[in-house]
Amino acid sequence: MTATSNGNDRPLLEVRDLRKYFHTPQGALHAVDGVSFHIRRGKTLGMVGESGCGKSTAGRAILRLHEPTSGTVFFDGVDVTAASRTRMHGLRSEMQMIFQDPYASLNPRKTVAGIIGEPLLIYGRVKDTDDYEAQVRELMKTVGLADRLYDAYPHELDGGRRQRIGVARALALNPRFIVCDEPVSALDVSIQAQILNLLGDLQDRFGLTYLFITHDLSVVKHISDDICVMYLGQLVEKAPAKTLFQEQVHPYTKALLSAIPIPRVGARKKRIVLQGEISSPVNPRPGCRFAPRCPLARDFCRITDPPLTEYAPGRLAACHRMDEILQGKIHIQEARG
Amino acid sequence: MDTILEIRDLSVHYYADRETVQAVNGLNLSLTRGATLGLVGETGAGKTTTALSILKMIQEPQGRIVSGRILFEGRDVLTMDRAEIVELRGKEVSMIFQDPMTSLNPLLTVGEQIAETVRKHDRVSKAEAASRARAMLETVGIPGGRAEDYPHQFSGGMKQRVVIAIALACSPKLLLADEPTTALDVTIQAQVLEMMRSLKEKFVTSTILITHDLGIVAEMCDQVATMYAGEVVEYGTVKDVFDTPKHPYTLGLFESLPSLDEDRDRLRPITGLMPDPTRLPPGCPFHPRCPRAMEICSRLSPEPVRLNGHLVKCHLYGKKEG
Amino acid sequence: MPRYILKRLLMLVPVLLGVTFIVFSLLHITPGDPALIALGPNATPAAYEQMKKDMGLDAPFLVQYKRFLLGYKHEVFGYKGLLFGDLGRSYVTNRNVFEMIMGSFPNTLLLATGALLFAALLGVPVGILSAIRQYSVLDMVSTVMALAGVAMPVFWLAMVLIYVFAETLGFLPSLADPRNPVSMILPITTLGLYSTALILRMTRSAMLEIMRTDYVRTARAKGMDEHLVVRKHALRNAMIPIVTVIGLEFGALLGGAVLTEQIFAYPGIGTIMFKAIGEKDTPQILGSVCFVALVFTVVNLIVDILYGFIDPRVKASIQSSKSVNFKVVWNEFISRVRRK
Amino acid sequence: MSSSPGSGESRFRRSLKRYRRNLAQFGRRFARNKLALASVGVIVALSAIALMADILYDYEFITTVQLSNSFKSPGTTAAVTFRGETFDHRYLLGADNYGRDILGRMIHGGRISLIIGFVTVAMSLLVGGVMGALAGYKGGFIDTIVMRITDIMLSIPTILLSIAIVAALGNSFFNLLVAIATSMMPRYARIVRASVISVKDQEFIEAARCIGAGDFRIVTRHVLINILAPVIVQSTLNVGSAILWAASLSFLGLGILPPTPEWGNMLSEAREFIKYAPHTLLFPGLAIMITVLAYNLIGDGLRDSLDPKLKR
Repeated sequence: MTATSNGNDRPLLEVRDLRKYFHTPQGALHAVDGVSFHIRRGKTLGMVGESGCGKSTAGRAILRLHEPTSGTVFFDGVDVTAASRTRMHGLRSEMQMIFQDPYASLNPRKTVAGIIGEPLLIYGRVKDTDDYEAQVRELMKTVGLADRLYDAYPHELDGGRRQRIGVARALALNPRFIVCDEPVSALDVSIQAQILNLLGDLQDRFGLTYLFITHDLSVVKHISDDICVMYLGQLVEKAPAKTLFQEQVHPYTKALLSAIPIPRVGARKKRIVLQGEISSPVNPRPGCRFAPRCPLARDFCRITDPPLTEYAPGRLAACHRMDEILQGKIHIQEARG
Repeated sequence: MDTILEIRDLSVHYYADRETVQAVNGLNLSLTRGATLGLVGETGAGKTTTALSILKMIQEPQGRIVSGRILFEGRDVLTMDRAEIVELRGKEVSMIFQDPMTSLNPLLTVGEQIAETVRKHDRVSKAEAASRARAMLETVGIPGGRAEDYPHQFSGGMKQRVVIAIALACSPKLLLADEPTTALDVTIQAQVLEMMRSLKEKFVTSTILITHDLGIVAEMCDQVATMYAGEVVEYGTVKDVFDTPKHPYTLGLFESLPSLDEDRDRLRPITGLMPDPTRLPPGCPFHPRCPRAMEICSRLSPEPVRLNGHLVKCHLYGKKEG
Repeated sequence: MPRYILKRLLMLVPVLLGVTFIVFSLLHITPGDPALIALGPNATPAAYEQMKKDMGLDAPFLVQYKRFLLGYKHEVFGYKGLLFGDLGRSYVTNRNVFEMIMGSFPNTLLLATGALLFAALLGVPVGILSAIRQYSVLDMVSTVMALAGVAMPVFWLAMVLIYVFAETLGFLPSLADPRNPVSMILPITTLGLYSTALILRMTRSAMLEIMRTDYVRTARAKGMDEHLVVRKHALRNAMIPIVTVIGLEFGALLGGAVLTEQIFAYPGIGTIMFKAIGEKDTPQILGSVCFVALVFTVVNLIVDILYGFIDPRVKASIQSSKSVNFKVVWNEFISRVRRK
Repeated sequence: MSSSPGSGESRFRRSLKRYRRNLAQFGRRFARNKLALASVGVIVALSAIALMADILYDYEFITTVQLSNSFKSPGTTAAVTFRGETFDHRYLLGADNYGRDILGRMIHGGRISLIIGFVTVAMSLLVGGVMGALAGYKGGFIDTIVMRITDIMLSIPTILLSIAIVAALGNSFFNLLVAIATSMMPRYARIVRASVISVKDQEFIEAARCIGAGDFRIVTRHVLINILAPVIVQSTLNVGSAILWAASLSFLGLGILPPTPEWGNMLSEAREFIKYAPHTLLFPGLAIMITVLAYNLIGDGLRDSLDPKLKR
């Protein structure tokens, strides 16, 4: 049950019941297990969750870097999952990705210009070498890389500059949609802020649409218009960024948000400390994935999957006890000792 | 007030590729008994090196403590001989390392790894040490029966609990926790922080908590020291420093953080990059990035100034107290 | 664990089949005619044809291979086949090949074991010492010696040793005899030196790497005495790669003994094989090579199984060993392939 | 990449500058390793001498028997008869059992060793490298097949395999090359496969796929360029091994046979005369050792200086 697009305001990206299973010796690993959402044009959807929740896999499945097991992805009305090889090649230029690790995501044997210019060459977007150089320099200027770094190698640069190279490479083909996979989590705070500002500026300038994947809740709040929360391969809650931070429906979201340490004296609030750890996504048992750790779980939570339901415009959650929570009948026990 | 640890003018250098990395440069720090001090700063600020120096664990010849004194309960750690230092480590001063995945010996059971500390320092029988190890596991929230398990059978959060159990096994007087939760997920981090808080009274009196997360400092610490390029640039109670940060670098750190309670369209990050630790700029190491840098900053290294309750190493406040 | 061992044993089957097939094919294309060799120079054409038939050499290649595996019925040349532990008779001596191998293999085993002990007892301690005293005089000297040891041709080393100790000083015999321990000193040293160098370097680098790990740092931070840190934490972990190298070296020594046995006129399997190659004694060559390959793979298998006992993680990773650690492969490489 | 001539001059100069900078960086790191540097000197000198072998010593002269001069000690001068002329010849490193000049034979033998080293490495790199790259990049069935083949080849002790191959194909220079290259091939297959796999799983390969790069481009522009370092290192080490191997085989009377001079067969001939003429034994052996040692040291030096990531 997804929020469907309404008429002329068609979302740029729409994901329906996306699944990606990996085969492991222990059984099928349900990395992404029936995820549906859409992203509005020129907006940012933040996707948060803890390690192993499948958020990175979801981003890669959308771009078909991992072939999805099932489900469909519509990019501006075009079914990406069914696209032929040639069609996909065309679509790639419109959908790009920025990677997490600024060290591993750049070929150490290529120069800055070589990395940024490669997509231009692959898509034949350059007339001649002068044009190539001009375009690369323009891209470097756009992301704030000094001109003299044209011939530098990635290993000569720090993490922040490397990440700018990754951004420039993603921008080279003038895409409309970019998956940002934890682009700032490997960076120090002062550099992180520089990159976040850059991403914001680029969005304003080129009208980009982002899927912003991260585990850092303050970052996701800063950059996103909408936020969806993932737990063990499934979406548990989706809402506009501001609303979500004011009010959470799903117990997991509540616990997650209460766990963030706030850098202000006396800000320490009541905290929900979840028991146990995230369970294995290999051959998951039926029922709500969060039930084993959920303080509110009842027997029926362990039997059937809760559907993702829209309880208010643009606000969705997947919890069997949503109604009771919304009516204020039940609360999660906050902070022990 | 009783000072448990005092570091005076500590400098540590590493030598690589014919270059000298100035990891810590004339660092001064003191810790009140019973307090928790947060040591914050970005990658390469020298936080871990400082902690390792307190245990005299800088590996020679790659690194060397060039100068300074580290007084733990009045005794200089750096002049201690081998036997004394080994007695100090684990018994009076313990350390928790950042990465729980690699801090445990893969070939020994976790029980064994806790028990060997106990046996070494408290000279008890093997059986006694094993039962204390089991009790220690229970204390950090792991069933005692799992003492026979090997590290690879535990998840990241559980491993960090084991590491904490090892560190606290002999009730040290000072705990050095080097980014103890950085490798963990938020909800697991919450569990571990909660546990550390509750164990603090029971086992240790004083803690140095190294982190880059200002939120953790606000929650866990009484005092805070901001480090930049191997120096403490600002030092004071958490309340003073967080409410009225004085040093432009500390200020910049706060401005860089996306905030959860207010909406900002743009962040105001510190411009530029960390200085190359092999070629630190003259004067104040922060001056090339400082929005309020003055002429003097590039010439003279500032002296620490006491400003209503906290110490700041910045020329902006130099004249006020002469 | 038993299931894993069984699985590994089953995996040996295709490997050994492959080995026999390769060697069999090689011998098949080798010029020279066993029938002619067996008959001697004065054979008549009729006798030659008959001999060829008797030896089964007139059959097609694959049939011959099948006979080698499953046996061949003939009143003189018949045998039960490799799968039944019968490798046939030598064309030259007409003796049972398996018995010949069993007669010489213990000698090679003695030589290889001696060489391995020499290498391990010298290489491991010196490797550990040079790791914990990195850049010391001992470290420098042992590194140079190891480098020279790997670069020296075995046969040359053997001859130099013979010249110095047998010819000039005259207190060690230049021929080796398995019944005379003193005569074994030179061949064991010769054969063992290359392995010593390899084990030494491997031990040193493994120790250095492990001394830098976080858990060794943790052990130090706990206040463990340095000798305990080295013995209990570092060495035990370093033993994993060291044991691998030692195991692989043992297999390699068995095969690599050919040159050493030649020079010291030692009655081992290498001598037999080399002689058989010269005489084109197909059953003898096939049997010996297969036998050595079998021992080699079994020793490697034993090492792999030993892992499970040393390292608790192995059991967990036995099932999912898909990701390849470059370093491990590299090390395996250096040790696995002998440069002799 | 095709490119039309634009302001080609400056661009060419810049890329030249870039290569020079890389080379200089690599050179600086390599030069820090004094042993490796010295080894390069040794190899260059040996190669130069080998190239000039015919100028230094007439091939016929060093293969002509001068029985009267058998076992002349190093440095002695003696009368020789060659092409009908009789003249005095100085045996710098002495003479062997047939009175032939040892230094001359070593120089000509060195040329053969050098050729063996490079040709076998090239052959095994070509075959093994392609096999390994395919196995590593494609994985699955191809990988299994290639790995089983290498398993099988590695279970036969290498020296035995080479002996068997030379015996099977017959004694000739070319067959010696084939034997050594074949025995070395599984090493390459493995090392290339391992390197390809370690590179393949990195994020920048995913990034390349994301910008629309096809398999061919990924393999040639992203994978191969990154496995060059370990392959170069391995190849350097293998040149040494191949020389050692060839000497061992020749020593056993397989491969290169006298009177063609080769270090291994020189030692084989010297073997019987250890007692009377140790110099016939000493010099060829030293030559092998020094050459192999030099290649090994260069390999070690390259390993430390080729990897730009180590600089981090």
